[in-house]
Amino acid sequence: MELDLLLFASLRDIAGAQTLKVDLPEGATVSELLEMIAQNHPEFAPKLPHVRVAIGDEFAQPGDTIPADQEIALIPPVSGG
Amino acid sequence: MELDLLLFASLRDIAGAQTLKVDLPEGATVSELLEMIAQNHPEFAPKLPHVRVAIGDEFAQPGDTIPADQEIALIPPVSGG
Amino acid sequence: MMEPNYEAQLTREAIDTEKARSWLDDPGCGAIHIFCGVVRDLNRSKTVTAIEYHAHEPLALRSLEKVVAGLVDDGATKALAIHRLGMLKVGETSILLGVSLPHRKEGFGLLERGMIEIKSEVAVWKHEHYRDDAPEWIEGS
Amino acid sequence: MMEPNYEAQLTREAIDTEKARSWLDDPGCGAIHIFCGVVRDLNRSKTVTAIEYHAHEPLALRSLEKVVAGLVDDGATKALAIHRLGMLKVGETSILLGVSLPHRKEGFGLLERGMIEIKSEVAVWKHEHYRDDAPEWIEGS
Repeated sequence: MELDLLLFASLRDIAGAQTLKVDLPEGATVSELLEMIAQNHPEFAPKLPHVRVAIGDEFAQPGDTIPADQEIALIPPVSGG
Repeated sequence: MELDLLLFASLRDIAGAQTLKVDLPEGATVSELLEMIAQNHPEFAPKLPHVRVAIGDEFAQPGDTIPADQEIALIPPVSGG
Repeated sequence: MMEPNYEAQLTREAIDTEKARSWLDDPGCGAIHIFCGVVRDLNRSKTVTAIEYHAHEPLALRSLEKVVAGLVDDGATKALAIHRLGMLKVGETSILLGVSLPHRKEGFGLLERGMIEIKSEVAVWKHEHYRDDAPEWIEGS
Repeated sequence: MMEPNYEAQLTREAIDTEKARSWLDDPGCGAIHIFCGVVRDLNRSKTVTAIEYHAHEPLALRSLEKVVAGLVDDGATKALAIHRLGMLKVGETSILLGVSLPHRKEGFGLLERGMIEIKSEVAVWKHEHYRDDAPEWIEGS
């Protein structure tokens, strides 16, 4: 399945865009998604150890399955407040 | 010397007035003032162990001399805030 | 001339939290902490309808100034205390204590300490009015 | 119908401290605590001219709601968090966190904890603008 991952903060600067298109097998998990990005988009690799994945409006766990019908976002360490 | 002591809170209710007139020898200290009140105005006696004396805009110490030219006040435990 | 970095006030007007925040504002500060003490409808199991705050004004103002000066000595960039006097309804602010500082961490403790000092040292008394009983002076907090 | 006792907002308007205080007001509360995080003019030795706050809005709002709901679970009568987004000048409030409760004692700790949670969990990022350097994304706090 094809997904447009939402990017934030420095990830946008690295991509030069607000989203990153990825192609994932059905049933892939959050950790499989991150491994795939590290392999296919090595420019993100140094950031990924500190990136969390959000599915819709919730943070996801590494074993969660990536759904096809919700917004998936890469969340670098936050700095609000 | 004659003084009008300023009274606050329950001390006003006890006195039925906002001040208490006292006659003190020149050079009397804060603790002598309190002893004199306990003797001459026994209705205040139960309150006095918790009363502080203020001279002008400062709390006084027991050994301080009562001046003739500043406002002297009896300060029961405060409850502001 | 330098602006003073602490301020104590006694007032008979309603206390405006936004105005207090503006006073505390400082370009070097990332944190503004404000505490409001408010008249509530219950005290010692009695229904409170209003509280009249009464002060020895010169003494209270002097003590309030010492509290905010102490907060600045101990790290606040600015400190502000405003105590309201007169008759207050339930929900109105009786005391506002605020500090600003570069980082938030120390602010919580400064405000807590300032309130303890205000409660023990500032010559203000509550005359509480109740729904079902005669008004009473509160002494000690 | 019961009024909700917590509220989280993301806004592009200036945050009004007095309005927040009114929202927090409750007849049973004697204490209202408000913390404002403010844009300051210096960070990591650079002169800051403005900060743009950027969010994953649904995720940030959900996390902010969890923080204030948690403060109510742990004793706040009401809890309110408002995070500002967009471009802010030095001195403007970026985050307001407030709680009301019957007595003040627990409020200091609740606000402190709430701010730690907001700083670690809410999907908002600062894009800092400097007088002498190119803007930078801040990650981690």
